[in-house]
Order: sequence, then structure tokens, then C-alpha cells
Amino acid sequence: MATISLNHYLIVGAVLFCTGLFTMMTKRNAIGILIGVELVLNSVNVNLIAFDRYLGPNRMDGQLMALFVIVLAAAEAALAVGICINLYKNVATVDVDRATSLRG
Amino acid sequence: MGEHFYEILLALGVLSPMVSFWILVFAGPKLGKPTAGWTAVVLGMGVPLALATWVLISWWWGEDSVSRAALTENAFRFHWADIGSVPITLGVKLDSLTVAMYFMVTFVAFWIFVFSIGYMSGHSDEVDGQSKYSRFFAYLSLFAFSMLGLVISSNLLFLFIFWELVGLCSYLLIGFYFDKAYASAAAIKAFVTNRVGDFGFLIGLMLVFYQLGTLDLDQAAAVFAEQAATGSGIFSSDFSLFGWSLATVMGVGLFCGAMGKSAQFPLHVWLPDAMAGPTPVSALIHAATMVAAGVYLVARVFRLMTPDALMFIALIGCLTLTLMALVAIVQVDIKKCLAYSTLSQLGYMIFGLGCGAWIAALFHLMTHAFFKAMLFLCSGQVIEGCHHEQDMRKMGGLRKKMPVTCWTFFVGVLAISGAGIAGTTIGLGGFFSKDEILAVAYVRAFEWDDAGKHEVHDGDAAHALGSTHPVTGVRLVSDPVQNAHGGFARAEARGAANAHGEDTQHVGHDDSARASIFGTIPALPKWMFYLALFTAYVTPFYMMRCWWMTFMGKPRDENVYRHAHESKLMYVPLAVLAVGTLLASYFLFRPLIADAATAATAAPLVLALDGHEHTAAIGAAHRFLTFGVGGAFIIAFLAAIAIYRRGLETPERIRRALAPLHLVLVHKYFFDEVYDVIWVKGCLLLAKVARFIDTWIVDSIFDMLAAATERIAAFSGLILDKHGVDGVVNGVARSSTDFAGFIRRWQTGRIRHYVIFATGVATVVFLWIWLAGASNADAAVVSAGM
Amino acid sequence: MPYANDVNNDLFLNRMIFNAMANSTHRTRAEGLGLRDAALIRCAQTFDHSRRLKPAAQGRAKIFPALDCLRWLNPVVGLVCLAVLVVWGPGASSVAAADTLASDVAGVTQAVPGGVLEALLFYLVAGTTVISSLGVCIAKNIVRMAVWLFVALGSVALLYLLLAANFLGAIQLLVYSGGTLVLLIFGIMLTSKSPWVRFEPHRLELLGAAVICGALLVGLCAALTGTTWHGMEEVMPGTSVAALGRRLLTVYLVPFEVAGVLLMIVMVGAAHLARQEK
Amino acid sequence: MTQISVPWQPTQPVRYGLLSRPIVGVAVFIYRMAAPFVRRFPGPILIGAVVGVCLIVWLHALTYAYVDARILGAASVSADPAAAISWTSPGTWGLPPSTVAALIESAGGPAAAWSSILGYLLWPLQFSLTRDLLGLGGLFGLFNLIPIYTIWWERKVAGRIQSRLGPMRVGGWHGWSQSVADGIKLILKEDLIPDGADRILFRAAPYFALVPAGLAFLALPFGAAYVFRELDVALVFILGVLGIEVVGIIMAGWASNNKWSVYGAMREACQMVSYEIPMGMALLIPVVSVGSLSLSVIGEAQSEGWFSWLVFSNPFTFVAFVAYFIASLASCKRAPFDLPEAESELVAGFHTEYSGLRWAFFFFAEYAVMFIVGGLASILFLGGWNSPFPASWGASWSDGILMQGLKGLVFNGPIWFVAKCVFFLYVQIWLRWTLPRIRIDQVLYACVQVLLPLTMLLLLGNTLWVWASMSDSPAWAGVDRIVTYGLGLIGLAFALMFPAIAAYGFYFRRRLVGNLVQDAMPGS
Repeated sequence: MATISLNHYLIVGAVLFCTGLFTMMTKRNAIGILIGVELVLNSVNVNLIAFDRYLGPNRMDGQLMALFVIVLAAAEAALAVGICINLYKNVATVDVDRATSLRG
Repeated sequence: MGEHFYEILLALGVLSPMVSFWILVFAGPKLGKPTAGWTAVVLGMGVPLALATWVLISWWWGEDSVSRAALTENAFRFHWADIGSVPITLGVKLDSLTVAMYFMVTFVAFWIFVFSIGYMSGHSDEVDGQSKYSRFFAYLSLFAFSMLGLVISSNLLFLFIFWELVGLCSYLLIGFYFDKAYASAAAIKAFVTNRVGDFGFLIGLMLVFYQLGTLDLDQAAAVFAEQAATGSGIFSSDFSLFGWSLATVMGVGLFCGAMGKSAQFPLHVWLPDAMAGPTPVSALIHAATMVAAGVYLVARVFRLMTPDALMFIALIGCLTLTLMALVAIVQVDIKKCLAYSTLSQLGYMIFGLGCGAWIAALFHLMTHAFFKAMLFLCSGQVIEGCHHEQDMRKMGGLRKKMPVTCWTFFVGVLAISGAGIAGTTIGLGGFFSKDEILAVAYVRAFEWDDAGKHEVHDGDAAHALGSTHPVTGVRLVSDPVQNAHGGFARAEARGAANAHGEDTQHVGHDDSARASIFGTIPALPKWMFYLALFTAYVTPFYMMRCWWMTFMGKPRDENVYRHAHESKLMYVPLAVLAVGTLLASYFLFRPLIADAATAATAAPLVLALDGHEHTAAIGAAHRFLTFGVGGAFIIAFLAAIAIYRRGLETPERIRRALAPLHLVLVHKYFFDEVYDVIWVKGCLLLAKVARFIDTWIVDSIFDMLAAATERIAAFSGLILDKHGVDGVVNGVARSSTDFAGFIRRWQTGRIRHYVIFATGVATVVFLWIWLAGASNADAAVVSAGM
Repeated sequence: MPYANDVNNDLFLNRMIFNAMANSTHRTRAEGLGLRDAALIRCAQTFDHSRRLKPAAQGRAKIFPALDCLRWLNPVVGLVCLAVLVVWGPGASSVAAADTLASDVAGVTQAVPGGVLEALLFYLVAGTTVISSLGVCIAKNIVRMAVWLFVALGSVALLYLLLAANFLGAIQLLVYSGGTLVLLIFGIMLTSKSPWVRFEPHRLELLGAAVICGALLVGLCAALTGTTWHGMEEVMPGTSVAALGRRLLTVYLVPFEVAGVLLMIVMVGAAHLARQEK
Repeated sequence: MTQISVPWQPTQPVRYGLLSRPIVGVAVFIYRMAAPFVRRFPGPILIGAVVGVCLIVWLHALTYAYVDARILGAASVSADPAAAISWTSPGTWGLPPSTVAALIESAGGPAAAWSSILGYLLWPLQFSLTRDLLGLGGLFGLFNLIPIYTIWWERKVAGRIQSRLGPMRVGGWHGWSQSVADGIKLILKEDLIPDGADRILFRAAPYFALVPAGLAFLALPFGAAYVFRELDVALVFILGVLGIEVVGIIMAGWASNNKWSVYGAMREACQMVSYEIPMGMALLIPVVSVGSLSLSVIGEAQSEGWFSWLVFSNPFTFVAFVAYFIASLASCKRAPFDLPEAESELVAGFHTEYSGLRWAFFFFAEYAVMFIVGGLASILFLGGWNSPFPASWGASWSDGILMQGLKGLVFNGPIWFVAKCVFFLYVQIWLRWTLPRIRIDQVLYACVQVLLPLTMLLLLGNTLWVWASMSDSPAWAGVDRIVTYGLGLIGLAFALMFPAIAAYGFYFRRRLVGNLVQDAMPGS
């Protein structure tokens, strides 16, 4: 236990992934779902950097991948928050269950 | 000087107009009327001009020919990207031609920018309540950026990009008065016509890319020469089109771009219409710089041309120069007249390149830029002064109202007519450049023995001399001119030619291999030379006609005459350009171009011509022609004055006498009409035919099918459907409704349910695979794949 | 001592105003206060936006009264933990010396050279990460969720530092915690009608989600521990920013440019979404 | 002092934090003991304190350098396997004190008893843990001192600008302990939480604001060797932690459940997120010039005196410095960008509902951030810890020990750095009491439409400039040199303007300020 191995980080990543999924599954607030997505993305990043560190040091591919993920996450969050605000403008709530105007 | 000093300065000079463009785009309307213009003058052209002057001085007087060659050789190339295995490099093509062209463009453009401030200040140019003043200068700045970028591009890809950018600027500026229908139509015409040429250019570009494997000008030339020597690559193909090899097709394709941009014979129709733009634009873009870009392009890719391609180029140039010069005789619109003269002169340049008179053609390009820009500015002054009257028949006698314009115009007329004193070195720009083209054409037509043997011999001699007798740059380039006109000793001519001897030596090694491919360099058909010679007589005629109708004689329209005036700001550029016409071309440009010729024309087709071997044959031809053409302007001037001396009666009589010819010329050989019939009407006809087929054939088939279907449906609906099928269908429908009700409950429309389902399934699959794979020990081992 | 008097006076006044505010509603008349006091109370109410204030200790159920005297330890412990994490975190992995001044002369020991202390740090950080991510999925209030997410992002940044990805850690702080999260909170504030509005999912959904995520977690962990990784046996020093940047602008140039284009598109899209309807 | 009588008794005693009574007790005790001296000799004590701090700093540096170069350096040269110290392998506790003493002796230090004592004294310094703890202590002290004295100074400057005196009483000499007294008061104040507040977030928020400000000090170099953690990404790290400070403020505003607080918080969020971009871009400009994100490297690159400072490197950095300074004002919400706490509109913005120590935490954070942005400005643009003289004039080992100390003080080190930061603090205070506050739309306009394009252009221009300088062209080098010297002279003129104006003001003080100075201003 005293030596931190790759698996330690991967398990942290797995926990982040599962909690993120759980958040996505159980929140009705649109921004709550977004928060879940951010957790999932972070779990991916932890895995990428851990692999980069332990399996391919000095190749930096994992770190750069993680960098791109961060960029994409920021972009995605900006757009998603914009969409949430528009949703709020249109249906006066961010409860995704009440956005049902396309439902048959 | 620093290692990449010149490149940095030239690149900065390109970027400066871009800065000006962005400033004017974003802050232009705020800057207001004169400020926006002066911004463009200072940032858009003043800075590049200063840099160009700096470069020119350091390049020409600060370096000797050896260090210049070294600088050209070691020019900086930025590795920008890769397309497949072909690296795309970005850099500055640094040689004397670039420097000369750059200086010419910035110098001419600077004064035109200054002129534009005066020209545009008088216009009420509001559209939708917004002034277009700053937009005009923004376009001009963008044009300056693109044009300078085109000049310095070392790579065909970037050259093409800037090529399209100048096309865009041309489009924007022709259609500057887009609220007028003719202007926007002219803009579209120019754009579309240019696309036709650019299509060919693209084909050429692709062939260069595919066959030569590089887009860098120098590398492409080297590869081309190597392939020509070994008969491999583009020369090994058994492709043939009109008897042309693939290499010729490539050259012709590249030339197609130049045809569009420089308005050569079949694609020339856009240039006269382009005069719909503001006059400074006509001066800058459609006379001095952009249209010359085609010539510049051909000069740049000269090393990729085969003899066949060059013959094609010469043919096109010859047709253009003759036909357009004839049209110019009958034009009554002052700008159109100048436009046709521009076309004719461009034809001269292209013809010169086709003959192999590389130096002479580019020299003509430079001199022409000066005097044609000045002529257009003069016409702008006249048009502006006469309240936008362009019809020369209503002018006349304006010399009293606008003397400076009159006499600067006259300097331009002299220059374009090639005025000079035969047998001496006294003369104006056209006197040297045009005659030199004719001289080379003469040699190609009359003294060419299809093998070019004498040239090799002279090249050897030059080489032998060159190793012992290096000649400084300044001396050598002024020599051929003096030699031709002043009758210098033959040995000196050799010494001059020798300055380019390194190159002869360079290509001399694979002489025999080259001979196998370029075994026969055809002589020029004699009629081409005769046409060019004939046009040399026509040119002064129509120019004199134009000048005389405008400025001399008696005023023909009282109203126009009364209002005519000169603008003070506007004749400063006129005066400067007039002085430039008198001086710069003679003292500067020819030596510069001759210096560049060494490397730039190292084509497999080593013509024993021009800069390489400006030898006895051409010298003699030149001397001989000097007397043949040198007096042309006097004869033509006298003819024009004789006809137009007494107003319009004499010309009217002649017109009636030659009515059919006049009709052809006035309708510009019916090109627009033919194009209209073939392309526009053809398209419409095709559409009509298609419509007929659609309405009468396709539709009727469908109608018949529909009718038949109706019948069958009536039968089946009444008998089969109601009794037999409905029962089955209803049963199926009922059961599917029940099933759908069951399925529908899972389709909740809620995101998290979907997440739950998807993740649940994924989890199950994951666990399944993992548990199944766990029994197999190897499957669980994941290699990182180092 | 004028200064002590100052303090006392100020304090006294403060306490008086405060008590007036706390007790105003039901005591003003009952205790027969004078006009001056009533005015003071009204003044205090004005400042208070007509809301009752309570002292911190009031109204809180004391579960372990005996332990309550230790509550000042909370921030202290928190700060100490945070300080330990952040102070020794960056030093935990010896950063490549390519870009740094080699300030540590031969012989000076590394702050945390690995081994026990690194493990300790890892467990601290990983524990924070796990707890905060659980906090995210358990919290009912959306703002609490965001705060938990903030903690999770920060601790993930520390994980990066432990993994010798210093640049990534700093970028995580800068972009994620400082940018993306603020954006999320912004969105929350713009869209929540009341801070206490909650949308509760169905119990069955909760159950299903818990079962699936639990199964997935167990499966993942089991699969991870059962896997043999063939990588470097020895962990190398971290990479420098310069090397990272060089690689980004050579090998990864195209993705880099594409990411730039993507950001541009997102900017346009966000501006479009946010524009005022006419 | 008027006494206010209390007509009723509080229903229950006010509860204080457990530590507040002992803290206040200790503070009051210390003050009682020191008061007579402080009363009598305020000036000498203040000057002595400054000199003392300088001496301590210098001694600390000298000791570390001595230990590194003479002891550990010697140990690493010798083949002693004990030199390979490992913290993780228990049993080897570094070089034993006796070895240290021997090394000191062999290095020409004192012999016998003195060296053994020195050996024991210097022994702990070979462990970075010891150094870390010492550094943390120093940073913690600094972190406390900066807000306390900046607040006092702000009040004094405000007073002078408004032709009054500011705090004059507490402590005797120009109210020098006013902030200390305020701090004691704040510790004693009651901890109020509104009824409708989100209690946990309300209580946690001040820490979220305070801790990042403290974290930034960890990577901030005060000198070439005075940096707590040498990070290769120090700049990004500091920007990152400054960026997360805003989260604490949003939490505070939201948790208060008060619309003014929420307004303040949203303004802060808006302002911070937007101004971080131009600020970051302006900071990237010196980064491009130097080619490193490490603040130490950037500082070292400017060691060749006044003209090597990056602000004078080219016109773009010169303008970028101004742009950065404006953006930094916004990012530490100082006037004219102090909208989040605009008292005329929002009562007090995000900290309306806060009182006592939690309230004080926000101010600690704000003033610490002011110091940090000033520090970033001086490192990235104004030479950091370098003096305006070339580094070659500084101390070297060949100098005598006194000369080393003197030169170390004058030519290099944290003194200069702190002086520059203090200068920036002064400018920030000066601006606050001079400029009016601007509206939120103006704030955002200035960021998005002015600063952002400006800094983009500057970044581009600077990059081109740097690229051009890489070509080794002597012509360009000449241009570069001329521009640098020109800008340097402009900067010199600016720098000289300050003492000139101060001298002018001092000379005409009677006419400018009036009777006030005759009684209380120093030098009157």
C-alpha cells in the first residue's frame, strides 16, 4: 500500500466516473446533469495522466490528450450553460422533465 | 546586413497594408473622410514604399552580384505544413525581379493612393446612409497586401492564394459603385472570366504538385530541369493532347491563369468593362499592377515552360496585341481607349515572354506600369474635372484648362509610343522595351535555325570571359541597351552577356540530354513578327488620337469645357509619375531585371536570347529595328494629327468609308455577342430543352403511370383491400398497438432514463465480457504497446 | 488606554444594536422600551432588510454538546490539511530541471521524495476526491453540488501534481476551477428561481442508478486490479512545459488548430445562444 | 467618550470563538508591556524593525547559501556515502552534526567549540523540511503583515488625499497600530449568520477566498533564491489560484441569501472571468519574450539592469504592462473596478451580511491579492527582485562578508522586490482615492472591446518582434537597442517624476495642504 501504483489512480478515476454517471442519472436539474458530465470528463483525465505517467513517461501523449479534454470540456460547458439559460427562458425551469414540447 | 534582413523588411512591408486594412475595416467610418485615406496612404503604402526603397538601395548598391546570388540561394524558407510527403514552405522569393517589382508596385501604388484621396473626396458615395469612403481605402489596402504578397511568394500555393486575393479585390473595387447595375455586372463578369482562367491555373498547379512533387518555385524548376534531362517524370508520360506533352499542358495550364488575370485574347472581355470602377482603381489594378500579375506569373514559372507552351503563349500574346490595338482606334470613351491600349501592351509582354524575351517583357511591364498608371490618373483628372464625362467626342481643347494634365498625358503618350531618337540612347521607356521585344522576335522569326547552335557557342565564350573578367552589376545591365542603341563594341556585348554566364555554365552540362527532348526549338512564324511590328505603328496612332481629341483642337462641348478644372492635390502624383516615367525605367529597372534573369530563366529551353546571350544577332536586329520602329511614332503621330486636326469631320468620313470594318471594331469583334450567344443563350436553350423534356416526356410518363395505378387501385381497393387485406391489417395493427404501448413505456423522453438504460446495458456487457474473459488468463493482460 | 476603550465602546454598541435586532419583534413593546431605543431598533431593522438575524450558536441542535467546544478545530484542521496538500503536492514529484533554476544544490533532500509521504499525500487527495465526488452525487441542492464539484476539481488538480503533470494541474485550476466552474455557478444563479427548489427523482430511478453504478464500480475495480500493466518499471521524472509545448506545436499541431477552430465555433454558438431576442 | 446605557439585559450571553479571548489577552498584554517604549521611541522602533527585517532576510540567505555551497557542496564532493541523504530511509538523518562541524572547520570556519555549536545549529538546515517550515513561518507572517499595514496605509493615504490626517491615535505615532486594534476588535465581534442563509456555505466561503490568496505566495519568488516552491509553471499556478478566489466570493454572496450580496457576487464573477483573459494574455507577453513560465527564470532574465527590464524590451511589452495593470485592478476588484462591493449601490456587496473575523478574511484576501498582482507586475515587467543596476555590480563570494551583505541588500534580493510591490500597492491605493467608480457595462466594455483586442494585438506584435530578434540581424539588433533605450528613458522619466512631484509637494506643503501640516505632518 505504501507504493502508489497505477491502479490506485485508476480506482480514483473509476470512482469519479461512477459518481459522475450516478449524478447524470439522478439529477433533474439540467446543470446538475452537466456537473455529472464534468465529473466523468475528469475521471477520463485522471486516467489519461496516470497512464501517461506510469506506462509511457516522457511521451506526453496522455497529458496532451487531457489538455484537449479540458479544452473541450470548457467549450462544452459554455455551450451547455447557454442552452440551459435558453431552456429557462423558454419553459421557465431547468427541470429537464418539464421540457417536453417535442414529446408525442 | 543580417542574414534574413531583406526577407524581414519585405514581409513587414506586406503586413503593413494588412494592418491598415484591419484598422480601416474596424475603425474606418470613425476615422472620417480625409483621415481614413491618409491612414491607407501612410500605413498601406507609405511604409511599404519606405521599406521597398530601403531594400532597393541596399540590394542594388549595397550588394554585389555574388552576394546577391548568395542571398537568393540562402533565402529563408519556413516549413509550414506537409501535404502528404510534399512540404509546403513559406518564404520570400528574393531576387532582383522581386525587388524591382516590389518597388514598382509600392511606388506607383503610393502615388495612386495619394491621388485617390483627391479623387474620392469629391464623391457623394453614400449607400444606405453610410459613407463608402473608408471602405474604398480598406479595399485598396487589402489589394496592396495581396499584391505585395503575390510578388514575394516563393511558393506556387501562396502565389495562388494571393492571386485569388487580388482577384477578390479587383471584384470588390470594380463593383465599388454596386448600386449601379453596370458596375456590379462588370464586377461579376470580371470575376467569372477570371475563374475560367484560374481553372486552368489550378490544373497546372495540380500537375506541378503531382508530377514535380513540390510547389516551391525553385525546387519545382530544379525538378523540372532534372526530369527534362533524364526524360523521367512529367516527360516520361505518353500523354498527348493536341500533340502536346504533359509538361506542355502544365505550362499552358499555368499560363491560363495569366490569360485570365492579364486579360489575354479569349478572356480579355472583362478588362474594358472593369473600367466601371473608380479611376484610381483602373490605374492601380487594371493597368499597372494586378493585370501585370499574369505577366509576372509567367515570368516566375518561365523555367517550367516547354517550347510548345512558349509557342502557345507567343500566339496568344500576338493575337491580343494586334486585335486590341485595332479596337483602341475606334473607342470614344477615354478610359476604354486606355483600357484597350493596356490590353495591347499586355499582349506585347506576353508575346515577349513567349518569344523568350524575358528581360524585355518584364522591362516593358515596369515601364508600362509607370506610364499607364500616369495615363489613367490623367484620365481620372480629366473625368473628375469634366464632371464625369468620359466621352472624348465632347472634350477637346482642354489643354488650356488643365495644362499639367495635358503635358503629363503627353509624356505618357510619348512613352507608350516608344518615342526616342533612333540610333542614340535618347528615348522614353517604350523605346527600349518594346523594341527589344521586337528584336528578339525578329531573331526568333528570321535568324533561328531550329537548333540554337550559335547560342551554345557564344555561351562558351561568355563563360571563358566571365571567369577572368567579373563585371559589376551596374555596368553589366546597362550595357546591352547601350550596346543596342549606341553601337558598343561587340566584345563588350559579350562581356555583358557574360554576367549571366554562370547560368549558361550551369545548364551546359546536360546539353546533350536536353537536346534529345528539346531537340527542335521551333522558329517563330514570321506573321507574328509582322503583326507585332504593325502594331508598333498602330499604338502611337491611337494614343495620339486619344490625346489630340481630348486636349487639342477646339472645345466641342461648351458645357464640359466651361466646368473643366484641375485639382491641386491630384497633380502631384501625376508630376511624380511623369518624372518616374522619364527616369526610373531607364536607369533602374532594366539592370535589375537583367540581374534576375540569370536564375529565373534557367529553363530547359535555354534560349540563346535576351539576357543570356544578348549577342550579335540580337544586337544587330535591335539596331536594325531601331530604325524600322524608331520612326514609327512620328509617322503615326502625323497620321493621327492629320485625321483629327479639324475636329470630327475627317474621322467621320473615314468611318463611313470603312463602315463594315468600323462595325467589327466597335463591337470588339463581336466577342461579347458571341459569348452571349454561345454561353448565355446556350445555357438558356439547354434549360428550355430540359424543361420541354420534363414537361412533355417525363411528366406524361408519370401521368400514364398514375392513371394506370389509379385503375389498379380502384380494383384492389374495392375488392381485395376491403374484404381481404383490411382484416389482416387491422389485426396486425391492433397487436402492434399493444406491443408499441409496451415499448413506449421505455421511451420516456427523459435523459436520465436513457443514461440509466445505456449504462445498464454497457455495464452488463462489460461484466459479461470481463467475467467470460477472466477465465482466459491471456485476455486479461493488456499491453501498453510501448 | 484609549485604544482599549475604543474597542470596548465599539463592541458594546455593536452588541446592543445586535441584540436589538435579534429581539425586536416581540420585545419592543413588552419590555417598555423608550422612544430612542425603538428608533435604534427600527434603524437596525432597516439595515437588516426586515429579516431576523440570529447569533451563530442559536437555533442549532447540539448533538454532542461536549464536543462542541472543539469546533474551532474545524477550520484549523482543514487549513492544515490543505496546506500540507498544496505545499508538498507540487514538490512530490521531482520536476524536470529543463526549465527551472536548479535551486536545490546537491545534497538537499527533496521535500517528499516518494514512499511513505507520497502515499500519505495520495490517500489524502484521493480521499478528498472520492468524498467530494460522492458529495456531488448525494447533494440535493444544486449550489452545494457545484461547491462539491469545486472541491473535486481542486483535488483532481492535486492528483495531477502528484502525477508530475504540473502544467496540467495548474491548467486544471485555471480553466476548470476558475473558468468552467464559475460559468456553471453563473448558469445556476441565472436559472434558479429559489435557492431551495429541488427536483427529486423517483425512488426507483435512484435505486436503479445506484445498482448500476455500484455494479460498474465493482466491476471496474475488479477488472483493474486483475490486470497486469506492462509499462515502465521505473517512474521517470516529469516532463517540462517546454517539451509539452514543443510537442503540442509539432506532432499535435493539427488537433491544436482544430481545437482552436472548435473554440471559435463555440464562442460564436454561445454568443448566438446568449443574444437578446428581438 | 460617551457612554450609552443599556436599558435591558441580553437574554443570553454572546458567545465568542474559543480562541478569541486568549488572542486578545495576549495582544493586550504585549501592548501593555511595549506601550511605554512605543510611546517614547516610535520612529527608532519602526526604522529598527525595517532594518531588522532586512538583516534577518539577509542572514537567512547567507546562511542557506553557506550551507549549500560550503557544507553540502563539500559533502557531495567527498566520497562520503552519507551524502546521499534519503528522507524515506530511516536511520540516515543526513550528515551528522559532527560532520557538519568538521566541514565548517575545513571550510575555514571557527574551530573547536564554536564549530560544534555551529554544527548543531546548522544541522537542521540540510533538510528541506526544516527550510519549508521556516519558509512557511515567514510567509505566514508576511501574509498577516501585508493586509494589516496596507489597510493602515490606505487609510493614511486616503486621509492625505482628502486633506485630513487619517488614524492618528492608536499606537501613538500616526496610529501605526490602528489595524492591529481593528483586528482585535474583529476577532472579538460576534459571528452573525442570517436566518435564511445557507449556513455551511456561509461559513466556508471566507476560507475559499482566503486560502487561494495565501497559496499564491507559495510560488511567488521574492528573490532568485527566495522562493518557497520553485515551480516550472509558477505563473499559471498563481493565475489559477487567483482565479479560484472568485468561487469563495460567489459562495459568500449566494449563501447570504441577500439580493445585494448576490448582485455583488455576480458582478464579481462576471468581472473576474472576463478580466482574467486580458490579464493572462498580457502576462503571456513577457513569457513569450523570455520563453519560460517559471517566474524565477523570467526574473533572472532581467538581471542586467534598468534597460534589461522586460517592460522596456519593446513597445508591445511597454503597452502590455499598462494593460496588465488595468486588468489586475479589475481582478483584485480595486477602484475603479470595485463594483462587487459598491457601497453606494449594493450596501457592501458580497460581504454585506458578514461580520467579525469572517469579514476580515475577505479583506485579508483582497489586500494579499493586491500584493500578489503587484508582485507579478514587478517580476514580469519591472525586473522582479533585480535592482536597476547590472547584476555584475552585486555581491560575489570574493567580497568581504560585510561587503557581501551591503551589496546583497542594495543590488539584489527581496528588498527590491518588496519595494516594488509596495510601490504598486501605493498606486492602487492612490487610484482608489482618485478615480470614480465606473458602471458594470463600462467595465465589461473596457474588457471585451478594448483590453482584449489590445492584448491580442500586443501578443501578436510581441511575438513578431521576438521572432524578428531571433534572426540575428545586426540592423534589427540596432533597432531593438534604440527602441529599448528609448523606452527605458521614458520609463526613467516616469520614475523620476515621482520623487520630483513628492519634492514639489513637500516644498509647497503649506500652500497645498494648509494649516494641517503645521501641526502634524512629518517634517513640518
